[in-house]
Amino acid sequence: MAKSIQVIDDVTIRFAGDSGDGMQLTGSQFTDTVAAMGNDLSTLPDFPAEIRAPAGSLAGVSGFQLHFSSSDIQTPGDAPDVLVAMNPAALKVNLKDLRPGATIIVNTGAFDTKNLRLANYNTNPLEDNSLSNYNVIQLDLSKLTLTTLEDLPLSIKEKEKCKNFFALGLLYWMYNRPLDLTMKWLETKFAKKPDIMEANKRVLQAGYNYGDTTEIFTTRFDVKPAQLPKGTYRNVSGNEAIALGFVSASLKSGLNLFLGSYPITPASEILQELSKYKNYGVITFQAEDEIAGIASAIGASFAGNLAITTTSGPGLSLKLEAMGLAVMTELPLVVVDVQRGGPSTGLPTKTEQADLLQAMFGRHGEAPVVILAAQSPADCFYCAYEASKIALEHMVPVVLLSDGYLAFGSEPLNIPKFDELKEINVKFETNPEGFYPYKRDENFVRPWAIPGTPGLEHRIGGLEKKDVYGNISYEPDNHEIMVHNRLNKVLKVADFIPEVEVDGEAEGELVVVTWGSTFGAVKEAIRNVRENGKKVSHVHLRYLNPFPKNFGNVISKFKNILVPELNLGQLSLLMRNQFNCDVIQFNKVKGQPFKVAEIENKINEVLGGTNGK
Amino acid sequence: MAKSIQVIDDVTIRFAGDSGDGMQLTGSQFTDTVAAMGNDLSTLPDFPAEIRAPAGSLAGVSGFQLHFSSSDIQTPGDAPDVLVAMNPAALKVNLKDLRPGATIIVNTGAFDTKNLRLANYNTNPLEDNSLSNYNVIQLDLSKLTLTTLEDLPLSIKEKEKCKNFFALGLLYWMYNRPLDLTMKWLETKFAKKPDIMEANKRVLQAGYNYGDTTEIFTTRFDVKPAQLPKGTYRNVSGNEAIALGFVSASLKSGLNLFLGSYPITPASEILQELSKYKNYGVITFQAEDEIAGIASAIGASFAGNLAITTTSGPGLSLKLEAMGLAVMTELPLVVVDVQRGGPSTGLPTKTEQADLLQAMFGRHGEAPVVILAAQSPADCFYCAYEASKIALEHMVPVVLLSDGYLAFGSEPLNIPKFDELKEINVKFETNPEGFYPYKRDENFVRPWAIPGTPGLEHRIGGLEKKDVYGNISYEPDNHEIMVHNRLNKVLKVADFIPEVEVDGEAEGELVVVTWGSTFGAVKEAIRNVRENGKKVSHVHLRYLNPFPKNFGNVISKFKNILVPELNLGQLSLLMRNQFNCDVIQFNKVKGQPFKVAEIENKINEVLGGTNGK
Amino acid sequence: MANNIDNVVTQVKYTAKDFASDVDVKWCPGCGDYSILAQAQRSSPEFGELKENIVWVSGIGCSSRFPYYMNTYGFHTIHGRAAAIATGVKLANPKLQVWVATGDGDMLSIGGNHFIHACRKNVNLKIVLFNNKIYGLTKGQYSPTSEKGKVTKSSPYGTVDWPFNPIKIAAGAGATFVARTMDRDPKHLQEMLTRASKHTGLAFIEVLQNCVIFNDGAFSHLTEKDTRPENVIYLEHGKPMIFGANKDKGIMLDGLNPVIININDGVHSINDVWVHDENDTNPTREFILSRFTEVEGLPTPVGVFRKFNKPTYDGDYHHQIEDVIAKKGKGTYEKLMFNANTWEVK
Amino acid sequence: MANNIDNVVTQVKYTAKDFASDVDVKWCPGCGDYSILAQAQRSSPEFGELKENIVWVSGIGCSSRFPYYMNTYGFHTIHGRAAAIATGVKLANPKLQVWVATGDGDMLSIGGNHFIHACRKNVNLKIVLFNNKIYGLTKGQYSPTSEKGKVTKSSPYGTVDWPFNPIKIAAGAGATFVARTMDRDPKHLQEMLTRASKHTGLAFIEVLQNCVIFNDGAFSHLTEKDTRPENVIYLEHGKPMIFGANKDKGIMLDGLNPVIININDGVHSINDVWVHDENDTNPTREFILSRFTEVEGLPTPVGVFRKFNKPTYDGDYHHQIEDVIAKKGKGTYEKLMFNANTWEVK
Ligand SMILES: Cc1ncc(C[n+]2csc(CCOP(=O)(O)OP(=O)(O)O)c2C)c(N)n1
Ligand SMILES: Cc1ncc(C[n+]2csc(CCOP(=O)(O)OP(=O)(O)O)c2C)c(N)n1
Ligand code: SF4
Ligand code: SF4
Ligand SMILES: [Mg+2]
Ligand SMILES: [Mg+2]
Repeated sequence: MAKSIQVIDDVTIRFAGDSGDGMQLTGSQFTDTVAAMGNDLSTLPDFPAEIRAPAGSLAGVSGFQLHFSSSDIQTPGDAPDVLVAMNPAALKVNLKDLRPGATIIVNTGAFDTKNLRLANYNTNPLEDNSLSNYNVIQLDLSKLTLTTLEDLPLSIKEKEKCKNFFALGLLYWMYNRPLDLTMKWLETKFAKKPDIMEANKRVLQAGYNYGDTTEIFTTRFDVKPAQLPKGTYRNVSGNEAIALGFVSASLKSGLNLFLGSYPITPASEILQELSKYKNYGVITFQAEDEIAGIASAIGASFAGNLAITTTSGPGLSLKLEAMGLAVMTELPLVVVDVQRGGPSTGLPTKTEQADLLQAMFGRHGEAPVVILAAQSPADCFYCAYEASKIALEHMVPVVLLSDGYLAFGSEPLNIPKFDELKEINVKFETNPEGFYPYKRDENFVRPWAIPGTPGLEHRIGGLEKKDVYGNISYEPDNHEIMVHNRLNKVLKVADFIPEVEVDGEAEGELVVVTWGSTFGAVKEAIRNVRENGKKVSHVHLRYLNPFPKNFGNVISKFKNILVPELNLGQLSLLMRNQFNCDVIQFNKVKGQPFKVAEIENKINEVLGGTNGK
Repeated sequence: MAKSIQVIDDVTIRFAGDSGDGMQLTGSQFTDTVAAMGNDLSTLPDFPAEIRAPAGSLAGVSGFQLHFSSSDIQTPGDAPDVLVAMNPAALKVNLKDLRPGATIIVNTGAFDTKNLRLANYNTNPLEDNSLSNYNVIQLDLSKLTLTTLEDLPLSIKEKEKCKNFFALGLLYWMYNRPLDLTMKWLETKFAKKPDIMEANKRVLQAGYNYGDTTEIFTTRFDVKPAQLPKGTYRNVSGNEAIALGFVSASLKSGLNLFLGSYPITPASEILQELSKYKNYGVITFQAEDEIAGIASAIGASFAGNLAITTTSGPGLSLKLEAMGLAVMTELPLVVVDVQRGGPSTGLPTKTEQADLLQAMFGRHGEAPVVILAAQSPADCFYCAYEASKIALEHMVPVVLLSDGYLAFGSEPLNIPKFDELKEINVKFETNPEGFYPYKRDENFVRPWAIPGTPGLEHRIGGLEKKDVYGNISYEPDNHEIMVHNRLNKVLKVADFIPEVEVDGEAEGELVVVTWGSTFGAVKEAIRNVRENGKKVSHVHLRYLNPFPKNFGNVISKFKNILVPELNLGQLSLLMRNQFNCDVIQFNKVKGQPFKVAEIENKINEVLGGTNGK
Repeated sequence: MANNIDNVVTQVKYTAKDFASDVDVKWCPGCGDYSILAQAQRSSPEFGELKENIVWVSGIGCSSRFPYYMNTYGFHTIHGRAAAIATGVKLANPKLQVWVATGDGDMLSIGGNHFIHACRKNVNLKIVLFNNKIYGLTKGQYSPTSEKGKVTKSSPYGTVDWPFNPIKIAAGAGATFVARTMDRDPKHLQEMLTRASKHTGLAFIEVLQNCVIFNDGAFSHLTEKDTRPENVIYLEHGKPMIFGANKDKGIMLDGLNPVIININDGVHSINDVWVHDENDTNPTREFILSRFTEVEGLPTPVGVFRKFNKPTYDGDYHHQIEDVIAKKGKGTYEKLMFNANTWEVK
Repeated sequence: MANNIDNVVTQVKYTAKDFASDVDVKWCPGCGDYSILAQAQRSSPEFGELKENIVWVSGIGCSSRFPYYMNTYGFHTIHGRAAAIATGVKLANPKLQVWVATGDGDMLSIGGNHFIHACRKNVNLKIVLFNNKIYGLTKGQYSPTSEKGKVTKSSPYGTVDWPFNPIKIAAGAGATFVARTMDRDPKHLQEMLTRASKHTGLAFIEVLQNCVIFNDGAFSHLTEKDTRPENVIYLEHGKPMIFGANKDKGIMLDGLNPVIININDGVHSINDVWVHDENDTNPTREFILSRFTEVEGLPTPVGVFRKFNKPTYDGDYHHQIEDVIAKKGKGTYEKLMFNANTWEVK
């Protein structure tokens, strides 16, 4: 039966099931295929904090959302158009997020009394009419899968495990995507388990065929390739991109990369990724704790490596004392904080932007550092690279803020050529003549003289040191000079970073200022409200300390400044302090990113009746 | 020979010598005597960071400054009127601080070539006319002491060690103070070493007699008792006072006091003091590190003790993660930070106020705590007491900020009667009916149900918890509710603390806002400029988070707000953020307190030609 | 001062159910933690303590979720700090029976220092280490007990770390009760927990625990019926150290070297076999036993390696307080404040 | 990979002076640290390393000021973290000879975890612990090596802590070279430092050091001429363990118990005496030796307790890097970035 193909602009799909149902895998396969077809895309997985909570329980639901489009997009989508629900708990947890009229593909095989009870359903939602506002497609995926594999010499359990590929095949059919990439992946992945490979391939194909042959589906959809800038692309998650950015900085600077780290959600993948790059000379020291992680990195920095440490909030709290040592000894160091819901252990798998003030002020004494924040998964690559460049060129600790949303979310990275990457100028001091460990250049940068260099033997440490000479000094005036030197060195970085750009008019009724991962939702929201004829500008800050030089001036041109943040107003505080400006805070602290619609509503509210014109 | 006695208002004396010369002891003996005579007083010792740097070296100079007066005073004095210099290094280090025309008593016995060289003197300052602006009194203290003790069966070394008592005796004579308190002290101290006792007593008397009989001195001075409020007084250092405040809070609340701590300058004395109070049931757990210090205190708090931890900057940096746990579990806890020069190891024995923003923002996530700062050594008593009261009554972590200047400085405390101390209302929950660990009262305070209570078995932890019920919750809306609950609980404390008082007119040209130990210098400076006919008001903040309710309103009545701080502007930032006000920062980061004169000059500068009227 | 033995509860008869909280248990299906929980609930009635006097403290990790499931007081704290927090609980109220549930990452990696210091001080805590030789909660990085060469998420080419031996560390640092058991041997696990509850001083139990997701089968040679007899030796006080499917293998101490003998080979007999003495005053045998797992070919000992009594930190601390009170009298505000050099202003 | 033995410097002839920096030494007059410094400067020419390749890392404490006084590279870090920072230095540049100067507070209290983990991993560091059984720099609080009952500023009624035994902790955690010496025995101190410099792997030296100000005489029974012979036993490889003013006392190993015998009493002879084997493959004797200081009546051993070779962490790490490079080829930007699923947009 020939089905019509309808071309649409974009679509958001969410796969949801038990932690054991392979939803992350299904999602990433779909993503790879969509990417290869040239769509722009953005993804977001959503794990439970438990590794694998009891099967069928609400706590055990794992989800993966994919937004792909024929135009440029910035978020994984507010409200899915399609939900694949592998069991009642998955339906229960995700239903509230769907757009009205969304399609729900349910695995009826899992809707038995036990699973319904585990999901706290009193009645079966497939039977009680509660889903009447949705387009529900009921399939017994388990049974369809088993039937497909009847003749294979696998256990029932092994066969049943393939059912996610049935759903995947069906989705491929629905969205007119080819199977070959996933087929190839299965061939590599299960090269040593031919039966499993065969089973999955068959089920994938069966799902596809099912869409083609049954009467359930009347339309297929197509999302045309996006008009992206030329180049070679790959899909990257924020954590992957950070790892790649650091290795690139290592290659460009010619310095070995040293990571001292301790696993913590949602930062562990950076450690894990980097541990693969042994043939790049990368050293990943999995330390006994976060303090040893940063301490070893400081040691490696002293010895002349590009030294980094990666963590999340609780780990950052532990690293603050040692960061103070890096401030005092003026050694290059990048500290990556992948923020998660806090305080304390908080919401380990959820996102938040509430570590900015800690990064800024978390150390005792006056201990300024440079702070950057990544705006999207792909931007994580550039931020890691730039953080390295700044740390090395300015002999300064740099904090790079990411968050759980960026860490696990993904989008295409237009891979820069090696030559396109900015130079990183590192010069180890080798000349004993006139050498003093704390003699500064015009940018307040002290020389980096590493052990092994003849004639430059010297001692540094955490006690206050004499200007220029670097020996211990308790002298009052010297202390004040040094406090200002350390501050000025950080402020001087403003001369080396790009000024902020205004997306929109340079003055007007309203500017929205963002930092970090709120970039995407705000960018889309502004596009949307503009389509409705409103005038709003957008300024995004990648550099939070020091602020870009023109920032204060730029925002002073607007009547209203709206600052949406996933915290209680941390950037707002820094802006008020520095520019004495009025700021309209828009805060959300739910462990979740902003939805585009939330930002739109807020913009409309601020503009009131006007159109911002 | 009868000498005239001149009555003066106040005097500042500094004793300075080698670490081994007993200057701290000399100073504290003089202090005790002065106190008992009814003067108001303020003292400040100044140690080297090294325990006992080589004899005669500049690094080894130890000083003790005492300011005493017949009126109310707040600081140990800007510029000493008298310096006792036991050796060339002591002269070299301290000379620049003296007021012009000051009296210098030098121990010529120590001015030999070796000591002059160690002090980096090319020529002997006693001979090269470089001291012509001072009233220099040269005595060979060593020789005078040895002569006095000729017939005693002690070694030369033992005899020589008494020479500080010669200086002390002489000073007693000069300032018309009696010897008996020090004599009594010697009798108790050396009860088991009668020879040493006898030697010191003789030397003390000899010093006194020397003043009386020789021709060197023509005038003696007298400082009449101050008109202090009625009461029983004792002299306390800030660290002592903190210890006493906590024990008092323990007695008043009926809870055992538990201190988990790790030694660190300048906070160690609090641990040491409290370790003496075993018969008050005080538990001082000297932990393996700062983290174990606070962790054990959190455990003790969970178990129902009044739990505290004490540290300085580097330790506070280490405690931040655990503080987040206390925030999340809403357990009472007092964290004392005796600030010192930073960042990193910094200037361990010097003072600074640069940990305020760390106390405020140092934790990952939104993790608000209550913050108090002590204004003077005696106020440390009340602050420790009130910090305990707030922590216990509001189930909240409280940071108490002191600093090195308060810690070692001393002044008289008018000892309150037990009944005069505010009540501390602690109610352990015992009723299982309707008990939920996170059910709040109208002040957002949750119940404290301690282990051992039948029927209230429950579990708490660092993961986000369900409002009211306290079980783990990853629910987005609940997280936002809880973030606000924790904030509101802290903000609510503003209903229970006194409003700020304005010293001076309620509106005008200039208000000076202070926090912590800058109180004293500013108070004196304002008194002085007022004497010159200027109008300036003063507002001191003991509560830094939340601010007292009227604070914003109070400062809004002034055209200029001057905020002197020993940092780069930390309170200024909080004020700008909260009140959107213009603040004139006045910052000093030299490891030293403000001098009264510095504040006076700044006030005059701000007032410009006007008199503030 | 409080001593668990003194507090034996006679009036209340608990069952396992009394110790089950109403919180849903959320470990992975098949995780060894379930058995540890079940055995703890089953043996708790034997701990001789009212349940309101029992506190379970933990850090962070899968294993550290444990306190939520016990219907006692519980404190799920932060990563690595359980021993320090538990020390505070115990010192503050020595009447409580304080247990620590922890993992190999929580207690031996980030928490290593608090662990050895608690052992050193002989704080009267009962520490149950869930050793699955992996970081479970963070999804599969190696831990300080992972064997050298182990391939994990953070060691794709195998670790170059030598592992810790938890028993050796605990004993070396000063623990006064040291034992090992396995998730898959419920009775033995119950026995170890109950015995730890009766010990006054720092009791340490290493529980070999299977993480089905990230390190499945790490202990299967010890826990599976068919291989267990050859690979595990049960330490029983006063009994010769015999093992093997046929109970024919024994451990003989040849000088300082433990060797395996066949007691039926005609050359050796049961009399040559090392008789386990858990009360040994000399810790050297305990040291030798602790090293069995480091020596190729020797069976893994489970049971109580050694126990002995010495004053506890909390006990001595409170004795000292009592002594000082006896000497100086209980402190009062008057004594506190008006004690030093005071003066009057009238 | 870098191995100190390979790096023997033949072209440069250093003297002690070459290792003295121009910074004024600021310890208290009479402090034992002066001797340790002097011996380190004297023995440094024997370390077989160019001085620009030597790095001294320390934490915070009087002892941790040490690096300032050595004319090598030096890093005075923060309290307790020296071992972790030194590990980073060594891993980053394995050609460096990395020494750690630390105190009993710095390394065994706050730094305990980094210490045992460095030992576990056998990082090729040389750790010199200045054990004065007190916190010097903070003016006299007790440390984890202070003896139980010790009265200090923070324990006016005496401590209730049991002390750590640094040798036992180091050996138990995995150090591969373990030695003890004294500030007051310059030659022996020099010998221990030099021998540590030659060891590949974690070398640990406990130096008994007198703090004249806060714990004066803590080791005088060991260091004073008249009492030393009766209280100290010098461990020498291959030599019988003899001590006493008359060299007539020996240590005999009676089963697992070390006992003192008189070799001239007619009953015993030199042949009964335990012959020290510092290369013992079985660590049990090392364990027994480490306990001498815990047993009333036994002399305090100084010298090398044991040394052995096993792969170092830094060595293995760099071998692994070389292996992977050999297998996969040195990484390039092209391989890094264009390796995964990429696609073209034209
Ligand atoms: C300060 C801090 N660092 C790191 C983490 C992340 N983290 C949580 S559990 C864990 C390790 C868990 O391993 P283990 O203690 O062996 O417990 P298991 O899950 O294996 O039972 C880590 C690294 C954290 N929560 N907090
Ligand atoms: C984080 C931190 N905590 C505490 C201190 C204070 N502190 C400095 S040295 C020291 C102990 C020193 O003892 P030890 O290591 O034995 O050295 P010693 O002075 O005896 O040589 C302490 C507690 C500090 N500087 N930093
Ligand atoms: S990850 Fe491993 S240890 Fe954690 S619950 Fe699952 S099986 Fe158990
Ligand atoms: S305090 Fe003790 S350890 Fe420190 S320098 Fe003085 S004598 Fe040496
Ligand atoms: Mg584990
Ligand atoms: Mg020490």
